[in-house]
Amino acid sequence: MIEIQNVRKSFGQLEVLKGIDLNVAKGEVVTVIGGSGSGKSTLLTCINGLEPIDSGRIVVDGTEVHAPKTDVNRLRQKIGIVFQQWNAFPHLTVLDNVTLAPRKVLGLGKAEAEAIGEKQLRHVGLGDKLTTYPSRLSGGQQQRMAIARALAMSPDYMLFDEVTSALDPQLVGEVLETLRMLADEGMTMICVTHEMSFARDVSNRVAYFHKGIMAEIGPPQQIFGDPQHPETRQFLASVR
Amino acid sequence: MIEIQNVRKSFGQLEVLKGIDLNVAKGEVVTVIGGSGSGKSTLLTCINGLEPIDSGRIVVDGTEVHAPKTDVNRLRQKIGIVFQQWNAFPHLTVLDNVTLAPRKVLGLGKAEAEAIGEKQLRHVGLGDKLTTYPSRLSGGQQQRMAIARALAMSPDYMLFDEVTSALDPQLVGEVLETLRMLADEGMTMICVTHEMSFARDVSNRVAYFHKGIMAEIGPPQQIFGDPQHPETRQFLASVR
Amino acid sequence: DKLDDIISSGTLRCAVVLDFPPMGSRGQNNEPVGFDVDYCNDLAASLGVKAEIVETPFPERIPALMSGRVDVGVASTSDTLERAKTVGFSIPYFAFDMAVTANDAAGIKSFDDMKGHTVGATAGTYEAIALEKQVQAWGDGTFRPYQTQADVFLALSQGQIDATVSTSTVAMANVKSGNFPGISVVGKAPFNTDYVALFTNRNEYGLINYLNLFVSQQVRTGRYAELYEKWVGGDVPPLTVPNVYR
Amino acid sequence: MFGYTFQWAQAFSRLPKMLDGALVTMEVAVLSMVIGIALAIALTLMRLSGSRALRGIAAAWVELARNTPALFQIYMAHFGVASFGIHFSPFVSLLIGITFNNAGYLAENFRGALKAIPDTQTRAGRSLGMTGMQAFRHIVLPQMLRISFLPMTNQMVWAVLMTSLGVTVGMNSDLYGVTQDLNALTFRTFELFAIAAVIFYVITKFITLGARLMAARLFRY
Amino acid sequence: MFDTALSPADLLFLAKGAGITIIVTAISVCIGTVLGILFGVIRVQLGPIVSAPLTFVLDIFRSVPLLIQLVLANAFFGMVLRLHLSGFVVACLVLSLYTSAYCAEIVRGGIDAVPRTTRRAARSLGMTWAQDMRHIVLPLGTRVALPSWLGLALGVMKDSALVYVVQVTELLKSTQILITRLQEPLFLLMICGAFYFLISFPIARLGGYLERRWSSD
Ligand SMILES: Nc1ncnc2c1ncn2[C@@H]1O[C@H](COP(=O)(O)OP(=O)(O)OP(=O)(O)O)[C@@H](O)[C@H]1O
Ligand SMILES: Nc1ncnc2c1ncn2[C@@H]1O[C@H](COP(=O)(O)OP(=O)(O)OP(=O)(O)O)[C@@H](O)[C@H]1O
Ligand SMILES: [Mg+2]
Ligand SMILES: [Mg+2]
Repeated sequence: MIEIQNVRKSFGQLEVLKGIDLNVAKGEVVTVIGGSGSGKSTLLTCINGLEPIDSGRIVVDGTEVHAPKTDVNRLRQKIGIVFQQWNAFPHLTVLDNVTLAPRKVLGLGKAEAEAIGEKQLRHVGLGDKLTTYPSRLSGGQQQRMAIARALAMSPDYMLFDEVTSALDPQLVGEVLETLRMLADEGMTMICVTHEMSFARDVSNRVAYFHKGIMAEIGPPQQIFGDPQHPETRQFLASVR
Repeated sequence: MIEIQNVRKSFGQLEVLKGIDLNVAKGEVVTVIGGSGSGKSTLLTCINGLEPIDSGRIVVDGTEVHAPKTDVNRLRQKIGIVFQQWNAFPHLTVLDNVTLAPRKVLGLGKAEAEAIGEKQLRHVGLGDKLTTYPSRLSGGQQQRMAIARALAMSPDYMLFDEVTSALDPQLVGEVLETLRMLADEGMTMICVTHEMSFARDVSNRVAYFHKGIMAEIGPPQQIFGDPQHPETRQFLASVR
Repeated sequence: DKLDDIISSGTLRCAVVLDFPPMGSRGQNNEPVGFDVDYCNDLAASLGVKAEIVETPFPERIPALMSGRVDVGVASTSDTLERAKTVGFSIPYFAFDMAVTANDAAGIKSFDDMKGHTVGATAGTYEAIALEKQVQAWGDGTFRPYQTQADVFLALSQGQIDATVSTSTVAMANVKSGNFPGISVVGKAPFNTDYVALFTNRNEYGLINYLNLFVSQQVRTGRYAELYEKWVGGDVPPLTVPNVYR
Repeated sequence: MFGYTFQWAQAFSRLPKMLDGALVTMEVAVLSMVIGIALAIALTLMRLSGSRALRGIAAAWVELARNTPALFQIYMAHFGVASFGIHFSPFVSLLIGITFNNAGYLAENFRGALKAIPDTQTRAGRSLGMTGMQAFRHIVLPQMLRISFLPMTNQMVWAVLMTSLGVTVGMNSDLYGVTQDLNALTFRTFELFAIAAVIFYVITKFITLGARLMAARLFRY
Repeated sequence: MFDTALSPADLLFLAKGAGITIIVTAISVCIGTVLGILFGVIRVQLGPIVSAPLTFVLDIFRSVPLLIQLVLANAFFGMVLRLHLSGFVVACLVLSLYTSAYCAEIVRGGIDAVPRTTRRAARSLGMTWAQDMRHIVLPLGTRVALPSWLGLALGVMKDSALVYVVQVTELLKSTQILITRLQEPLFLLMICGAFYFLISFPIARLGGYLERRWSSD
């Protein structure tokens, strides 16, 4: 379970998160929507400890992420994250991209790591690309590889940050399909996305961020059907 | 008057112009259309002697372009050309871009060259950008600057090579407007373009190029209304 | 020929090695001084011309002559047969005995004690070639050639090498100079006497002839002994080789 | 026109000795590169580190290596540090001098290469649970070495050429040293050094060719 | 340890050595740059195949130790051709060619960095090849080439330490001469290093600055 309690965060003068509260239960899929610069990405990078926070706390399965004694490297093993830009490691084959962390972080043997890697790549539909280098993959394939790479660490949680927004339109579908599959398998997920139909169909709850505040949160039917805040209404009108 | 007689030209094995015949009279506007790789750009660069030809001849105002004794630098002064890519000189201001050739090639004084440059820049609507550097201009403005730069040499002929095709759609209009204005002023022009409405409205004749051959030439009404060649028909159908 | 050229040009250019005291070195104002410098000046005076000292490191003496940068070498050059294939030598104008100089800390008392130690000498010199052969013959120890005599004694006083073989005059001069604390001359090296000669181009017989006579005159007039006393001191070594002509 | 009789046969008879010297030259160059790369990586890390002292040491190293002659560095390694009673053999002095130089130049190159690797690469590694060091070692470093491959090849060529400076610290087993010794014996300066020049040329060509083949094998992405 | 016998006259002697270093460098860089521009332009103009012999010769200067180049040139001019050249002239000659070999590469890179289309535009306006070179290629190429050129100039300055083999008493050789007399190697070497550093560092910094400034636009 991910518990976010009154989290505040500034970059210099700019307050990006102004007291966020959010609990995500096991097996839940929460979608985060909101305008550019509203702090969605920042929240995700705070959850896995890539960014420090100024006040409040984030607790993942009972471990406080930003406590000084917390082993963040350990913690991150159970929180997978995939970013908007495909962050393939260009110098490694697809399979090596996926097996690097299991081998170096979990200390698995080569054979074992490769078995896991192959399984995950097959899972996201890249079973035939194992020895290819990422530069030969399309953007959508690179994103699916990034997902497989995160899954290979057997995380309990997955965070997705606009994983489709840098893709050509015809490649978006295959990546969303993969996310949908993960959700169906019961993965606990927080997805930042601009794909409203995905938010509507897949998520248990949708959160709307506005200028560092979580303005509204609720089941998709409510957010899309009957938004309470004027900003939410405006935002939804603009993206449709 | 530009006279093109049975011009052939190959790049290595590839024959790009397979015997082109075309006369362009003073004050005429000829538009050249045709598929990619059909040799349109090559023909223009042959007309002002940037590329040698293999056989045939091109005569401009009685001077044979490719004759060994012809002073091509002299000849090019009366044939302005503007290319698809904006070829601004990035290290010079807009005004200096335009006055460089008049000063160095025609030997004009600074004041005189600047008077001409200013007039031409005003003409294309850049009167307020004289001291700006090209990197600060939009693509459309850069193209208009390139046109002013060519006009500053007081050419008798202007060749335009798809001057709008690298531009964002909203910038195309301003450049076409400039071309239209030039045509109205009686400039002799050969325009390679993909803008069919421009070809239809402005040109006296339209030439259709197909794989190095000038398949068809005639007034726009005929070419667009009643194309003779099956390829012309096909091409026009595809671009519409 | 060259002899005429020198006289008509008014200048005699001598190649001299300037880090080879007392034969050649630099004085307080970094100006050239030494036996070879005086010898060159004498030669110029006898020709009635001005002397110009051109500093040349050991390995560069012959190239300097061949390239016409100097007219004559007054540079403590051993008159080996191998070299005589390339340049023309006069009769010997000086003779060196070889001495062993050691760092006091190394415990070397004689030539044979050098076995197994790191020793060095000036690259390209007679003694360097002989010493390297000897080290190879011993099959123990290391030989290091340095570019200049100065580097050899610097390395010796720093303890980088334990001993060196050099001409006894150089050894005495360096030890006496006080620049190098902790080194002393410990004995003679059993190498043949190193006769050194003036040299010039191989085919300049007129000049070589003149040089031969000049060397002889220096001895006859007592100038040789005078210079020897001034720069070296002690018994003047004979310049004749016993039992042969010349 | 030449007032000089070439005696190539005499010079060529010494070729085996010179080839032995070439081996020593290669040995010094290769060692100085291997150690130099390792040091350059360490310097790069030091320059990225939070410690002011470490950054200062690394910066001083890089600036000294780049702003003084290699010959000076080698001479310093032999005669300079000996003033502290530290003695290195000519081989080691030469190796230290060239390695110091290599490390300085390579560290500067690595810094440039690092700029070309986006931050997001490290971030991606860290979010998989890697430590900062692991992310550097497995993700940043290989990419950095690839970007710096051409400059490293050039540095290797320079390292080979720099071995010729060993003579100033009493080195006589490398190609230049051997050639100089032979010259002292025979005075056939032109012939001997011309042969040495050809050997050096061939070595550098082998290096550039080898590097190209290696790059093709190593960097298939 | 810094209680030294170094006299003002000796410092002057060192400064004179530094002066020689600078003069040799300046002459070589000037001549080398002119030649380098010439060679670079020839290589671009003639294409890789026709200019292959030139490329090969220039490559030799970058593949053979400078020390050997100096010794060989000295032996060649003197022993073989029997030209009466001073060491200073030989040093400048070799260093000039050495510089030109590297400079040609830099010039080539600078010219290649100017887009073909921009040069085409200049020629279409009736500019001659020379005018195109002067007004378009030179200013644009210089931005790319100048930082590397500064680096080259500094490299030559440092490499000029090797001209001692042809009896030119430059900075490092002057230091060695003083070491012979004063026997304070570390102290003297440090002064020598400081001289080099003082000449080199500001120019190196300038190069870095220009590179940063010009690569941003
Ligand atoms: N490392 C940083 N340093 C300074 N400012 C930052 C940093 N990262 C983000 N910001 C700023 O914080 C604000 C919130 O950024 P964030 O990336 O969280 O927004 P977002 O909701 O993800 O927007 P988008 O939809 O554009 O991705 C923005 O104004 C951004 O410029
Ligand atoms: N410098 C060159 N060297 C070799 N081939 C060339 C060169 N310039 C053009 N070509 C080839 O000549 C053919 C005709 O090119 P050209 O640019 O004239 O076509 P185009 O009709 O202008 O096409 P587009 O509409 O794409 O601009 C093409 O196949 C092209 O690849
Ligand atoms: Mg974001
Ligand atoms: Mg075209």
